[in-house]
Amino acid sequence: MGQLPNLLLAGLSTGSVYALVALGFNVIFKSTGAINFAQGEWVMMGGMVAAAGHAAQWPLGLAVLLAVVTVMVTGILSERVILRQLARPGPLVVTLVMIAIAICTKSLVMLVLGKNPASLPGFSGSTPIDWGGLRIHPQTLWIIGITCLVMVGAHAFFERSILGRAMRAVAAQPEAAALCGIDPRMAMALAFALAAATGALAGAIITPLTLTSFDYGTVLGFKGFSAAMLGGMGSLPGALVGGILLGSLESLAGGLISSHFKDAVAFLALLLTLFLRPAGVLGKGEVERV
Amino acid sequence: MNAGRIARASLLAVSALLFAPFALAQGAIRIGSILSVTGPAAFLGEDMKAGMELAIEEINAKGGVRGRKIDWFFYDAESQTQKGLTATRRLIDQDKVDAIVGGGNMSGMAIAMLGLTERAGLPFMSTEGAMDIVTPVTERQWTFKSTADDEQVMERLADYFAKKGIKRVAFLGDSSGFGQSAAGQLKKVAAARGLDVLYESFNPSDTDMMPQLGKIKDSGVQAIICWTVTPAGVVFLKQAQQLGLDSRLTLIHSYGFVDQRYMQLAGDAAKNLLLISVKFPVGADLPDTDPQKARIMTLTRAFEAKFKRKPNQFVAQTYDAIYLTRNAIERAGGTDRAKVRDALAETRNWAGVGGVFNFAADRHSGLSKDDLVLVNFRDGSFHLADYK
Amino acid sequence: MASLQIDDLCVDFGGLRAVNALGFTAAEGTIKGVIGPNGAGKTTLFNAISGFVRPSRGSVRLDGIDISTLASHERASRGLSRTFQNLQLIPDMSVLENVMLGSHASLRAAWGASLLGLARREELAAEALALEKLELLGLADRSAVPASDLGFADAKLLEIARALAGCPRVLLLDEPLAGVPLEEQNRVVEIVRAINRTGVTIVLVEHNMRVVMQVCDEIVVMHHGAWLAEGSPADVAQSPEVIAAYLGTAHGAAPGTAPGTTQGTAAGAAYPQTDAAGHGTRGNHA
Amino acid sequence: MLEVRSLRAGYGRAQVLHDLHFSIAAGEFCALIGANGAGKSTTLKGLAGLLRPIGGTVQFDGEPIERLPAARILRAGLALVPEGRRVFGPLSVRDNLQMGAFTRLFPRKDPGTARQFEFVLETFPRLRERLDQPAGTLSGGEQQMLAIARALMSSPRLLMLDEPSMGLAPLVVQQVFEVLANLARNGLTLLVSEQNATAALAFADHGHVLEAGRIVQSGTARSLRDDPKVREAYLGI
Amino acid sequence: MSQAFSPAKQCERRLATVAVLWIAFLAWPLLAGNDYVLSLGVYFFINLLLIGGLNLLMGFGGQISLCQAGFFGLGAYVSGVLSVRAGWPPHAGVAAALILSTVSALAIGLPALRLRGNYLAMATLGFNAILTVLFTELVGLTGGPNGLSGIPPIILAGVDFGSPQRFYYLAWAAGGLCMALLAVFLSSRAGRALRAVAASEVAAASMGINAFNAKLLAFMFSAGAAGLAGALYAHFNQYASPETFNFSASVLIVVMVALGGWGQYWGPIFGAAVFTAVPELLHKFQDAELLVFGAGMIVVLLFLPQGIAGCVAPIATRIAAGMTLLARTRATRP
Repeated sequence: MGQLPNLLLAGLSTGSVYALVALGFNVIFKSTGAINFAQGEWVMMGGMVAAAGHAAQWPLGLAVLLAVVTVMVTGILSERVILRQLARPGPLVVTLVMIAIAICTKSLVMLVLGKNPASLPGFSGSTPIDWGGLRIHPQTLWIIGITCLVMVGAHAFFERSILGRAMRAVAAQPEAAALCGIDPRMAMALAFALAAATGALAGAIITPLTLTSFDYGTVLGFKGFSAAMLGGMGSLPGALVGGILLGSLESLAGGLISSHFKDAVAFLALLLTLFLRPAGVLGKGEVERV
Repeated sequence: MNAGRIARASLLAVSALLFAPFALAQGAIRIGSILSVTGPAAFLGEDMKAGMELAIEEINAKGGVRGRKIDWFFYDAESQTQKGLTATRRLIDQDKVDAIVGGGNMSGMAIAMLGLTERAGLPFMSTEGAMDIVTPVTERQWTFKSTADDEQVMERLADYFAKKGIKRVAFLGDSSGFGQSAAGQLKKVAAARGLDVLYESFNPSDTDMMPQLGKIKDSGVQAIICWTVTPAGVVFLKQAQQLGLDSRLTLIHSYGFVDQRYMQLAGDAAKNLLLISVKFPVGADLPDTDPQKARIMTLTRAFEAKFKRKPNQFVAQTYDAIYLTRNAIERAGGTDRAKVRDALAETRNWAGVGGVFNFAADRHSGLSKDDLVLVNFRDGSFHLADYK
Repeated sequence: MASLQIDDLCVDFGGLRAVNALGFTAAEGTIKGVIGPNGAGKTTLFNAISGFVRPSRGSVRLDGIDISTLASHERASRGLSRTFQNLQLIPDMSVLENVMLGSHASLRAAWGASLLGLARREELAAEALALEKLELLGLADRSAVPASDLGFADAKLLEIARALAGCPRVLLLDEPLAGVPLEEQNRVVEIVRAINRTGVTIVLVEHNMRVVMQVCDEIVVMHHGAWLAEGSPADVAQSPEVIAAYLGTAHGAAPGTAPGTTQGTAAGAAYPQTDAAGHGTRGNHA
Repeated sequence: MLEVRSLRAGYGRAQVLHDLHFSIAAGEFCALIGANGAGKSTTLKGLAGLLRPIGGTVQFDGEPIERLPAARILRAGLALVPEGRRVFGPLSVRDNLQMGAFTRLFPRKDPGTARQFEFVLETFPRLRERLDQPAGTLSGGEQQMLAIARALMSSPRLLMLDEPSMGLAPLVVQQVFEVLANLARNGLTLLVSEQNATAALAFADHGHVLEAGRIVQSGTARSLRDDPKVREAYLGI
Repeated sequence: MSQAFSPAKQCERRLATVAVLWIAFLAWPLLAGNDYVLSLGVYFFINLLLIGGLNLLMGFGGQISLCQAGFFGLGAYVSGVLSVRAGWPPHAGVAAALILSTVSALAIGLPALRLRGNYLAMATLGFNAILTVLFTELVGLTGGPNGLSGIPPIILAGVDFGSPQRFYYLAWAAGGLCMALLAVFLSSRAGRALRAVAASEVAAASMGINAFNAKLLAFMFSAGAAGLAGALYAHFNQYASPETFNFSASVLIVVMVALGGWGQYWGPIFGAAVFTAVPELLHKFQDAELLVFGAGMIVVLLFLPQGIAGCVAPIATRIAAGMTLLARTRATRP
């Protein structure tokens, strides 16, 4: 049982990343009602671009910034150039188009940045910090810290800023929002930019620990979606709770039951949660849905 | 009624495309290859493809085999067994190749493919690792492989442990065919050599090995053997370092992990790492008496000239495979499948770049533990750590 | 033929009581009108009768049998059909199939049987019945087009045809005239009467008072979810409470002081009007 | 101020409005009355830019606006309080009001907004008490007040309201119309669509009767109120 | 257009077309020339089962399932494991696969179909994930990541269906049966009910339709079709490996339903044709294959919202009308 703190810490750090991915799912779900299957690819792309930037001798901070900006532009372009062409952008069609965009994104990253796995150095080295017998990789702290910051920032954005509140207004009453002069397309573009940027950030901060490669996106997207559903689709705190719950479940199942079946255990728990509480742990059902 | 007609027409159009006439070199030898150059296994596939390309170019430049050039049919299996199987059918039935070299750089895929090649009676030179590809030989009449057997690898490791007085080790293998096969062999070897082994495993896509490493840490082993070809092996190194295991225990990676890129990704987490490998990556460090040294250096120069980068042992693996096949065809005096198969089985003492190959009717895997060395990674390249 | 009896029905949404202890009876073979101002709870009442919302109290009886615990599809199979104020057609299905849907409950073929195509005779009968209903409503020549191709008025008729195909004993019509052009309204009224003549009990919610007064045998007036008055059209129209409630505080009531909300503006804060060019504001408080 | 000429509009294949003609003078309190489905909401949505008309023209102060997006129409000074209030439930009352001034707050802050904010709170004192409450928790009447206040935040010159009486108790309806009448008295031009003809005609100056997508009758509120045909059609008496 | 319309007649027309088509498909082994091209025909029918089954659930029933590949794998492994490990005759394994996949759909559907939209997608996705883990980790049964090899070919009534030439007819029959069942089902009371549920559960309930039953039936049918496809796949390849049946495969099948034509009867034919042929056709793009595929998918989704069937079907109808007219004028000519 001595490894329990280690397992929980590992769960917390993977869970934080799941939470960031889930945040992206939630933002796009709120503005389109669709499941954004490209979210995982954006995470992967964030890691890959940051690594490429670092490999090209950019300072680490700049490389991460480059990744966030590049992926954000990709997100905005996906919305502007492709999604806007849809005659009737229902949730299902948007979901399907996002699958296609995910395929293209993955393929483009492979063609441009290559098939090799890539890595980044830890943001503050990789000398473990010793905390009463608990050896912590400093990147773990970065991950948890940045996730907290992003979550608080997102909360502040949606609660305080004009644009954030406008996005919530569009989600709550699209027609009334249009009557207030809020362009729903602006809100949509903003949602894609936000989701892509948080995705890229998630990719950049996890890369020092796990590496990244052009085919890492699918699994991350899959886990992030699960976390979003577990916490309650469309709920901001839900993303955090869902992500950390899923990360810890995986880690504990891996450590205490079997690393072979950890995914199965995690998903079984997820299914049970869904059946018992269909709206997710923190979901409020239809109250704040579009 | 007519929707159907169009469906039919489009199917016919598809078949027409598939039948597009191929420019067949008259009398050329037809060799088919399947590797994964996209998808998760693409990391190895690119190098393996390059090794084949180089070998075939060399052979054709020297006038081919008995005057017949090699016509090469390459398909990307995209790391998907289904794609590999379709490509195999295509090679057998449509391209009508004389031999297949390369099984998708995934052991599982090679095993799936050999069901078809065995039925078709087609020589298949696998470039994948798992022993199950060539055992039992009674069910693998037409299948050979150009890689070392895990049995030999484990024997070699056991020799090393004996030399260093290591008795208790942990084996941390990925759950793919590569890791499972090694675990199976280690069990046999360990029983015979009195090694005490703790077995743990992980999924190739895992990004966290803390649970396994935690258990290993508490178990008091002297060495950890990690068996994977995926980047998860880097995560293993980093997390082992995080737990301080790298300075206390002997960490060993498999021959599948001998890759500069992985070493660079691992950074200083790999500074105490040993890898069991064929001799190819440390060609320059070999004593001049080694029969392979000259060949390794030649290939390295040729590869660097063509691809502008350093070759690794995956290049060697497929380069040898093509040459083994070529030699067999030459000795068989043509492409008669049974004769080629027999000629392959009669390969003796042929020094390739990956080792000295000895096949036999009851042994379709050519390398032995003498072809294996332990290497480490220092100053940007691999160096010999333990020779014989 | 059947009667519909509502007793002490309450429906709550959160803290809001949308239907409040309502009770009335639609006698066999009659047309009962339900009227009331916008938001009086008429549609909620229909939803409660047909089982789409769960009442917090009270009962719905069909021929004396309490059906208030049944799921909506089970109520439909017992002969309680309805139409919807905002159409609920299946847009990409043909008009004919939409009507055939209506007879779903009266078909008996099991799922497996229909999967294997063993219910052909029944299918053909359902088809014939559907065509018959379409003819009754004058839509037979459009049976092949998708329902989404119909104009609003025709779509309303299609809903009625679909409800009829279930051979209902009680039919709930939710604003069958809303959106129907004037020149077609008489046709709808005639159809409603014709349906009633075949013995179907009808409960009708409608805003068009002229029509309600014409066709209904009896009218129940709802106000704020509660029963306000009931009786023959003539009685209801004369009732002073009805006039007062239904027509808003009667037109005699002068716009006097209202407590609470508007006190602050009694003096009339001037509206800070922007000028035509849209720059700045002009004036503020009085 | 507003000139509607041969306006045609609808949803998909269903045309709802057929050649609508009417006009509103500055400072007028105008009621658009008609039964459910007559096309009142469609008219207002068409004017506010939520629905692109199939044909016809709409001129606001002489400028054509029928092709403009909703935000541009709002900036031009024409605001709509939608049917069913449509307040932003999860947002606080204050945020709802700020969203009403979105076109002035974003991208740059407009100093007039603060004054407008004071003005609407003065007009609807109840809202001041509930500024930090989520709008979804307000009562129906309060929500209607909020919806009107929100629309006023953009300082419109013509305010349109779609069925403001819907689902409200008569007393509250009365209050709503009193506020509207007050606004009108202070110079705001108003267009109100109503099924509740009595209430609307009690306060409005002018009225247009809409039936099946056409204006069938127009006149002063008094003349319509006393018109037996209107009484029969809408009051059933 | 105003001629009398009859679902029963529509069903007959579809059945007749399927019959003609399937007779034409008999010519494939003659046209194919070699076993490889012939095997593409086999995959076409297997894909048809997968896509046709899912189209019923998603296209007509409006329920998103991300578990089609999971049921596909369940069928493959049930039949494969029973014949490899337990020595069952393959045809019994196929029957068991069909039954077990249907029953597991029932077990999953009972709780999951009470959820709507994305929640159903999530629940099915979770089930697929669990199945993938089981396929990979139950090494003793499934052979783990190396896959299950040595699955025997189907032998029915003494006929060995091991070769593609023979197996083709099995797959051909299964595909035809699936299309015929779908034709009959869609024109039946139950099929109408399902379509109504997709459009409006409220309307459906007011017609006396038990929406839950309708969805459950469609879910079981789609899983059964996938299970059958899986069993056929396993015995044809004599091999099964877990990555064929993962979440990405499920997503791809959903995409093929949409490309073929969402809720279009003929959609799965096109979807399966695309699914089978596209990898072969894009082969020459090598590394850019995925990009071309993704871009093609975007184009189809943007410009053919009804899928390929929705674009082809009207043309086909017009051609049919023209041909009938031509035939008539010819017939009336002296």
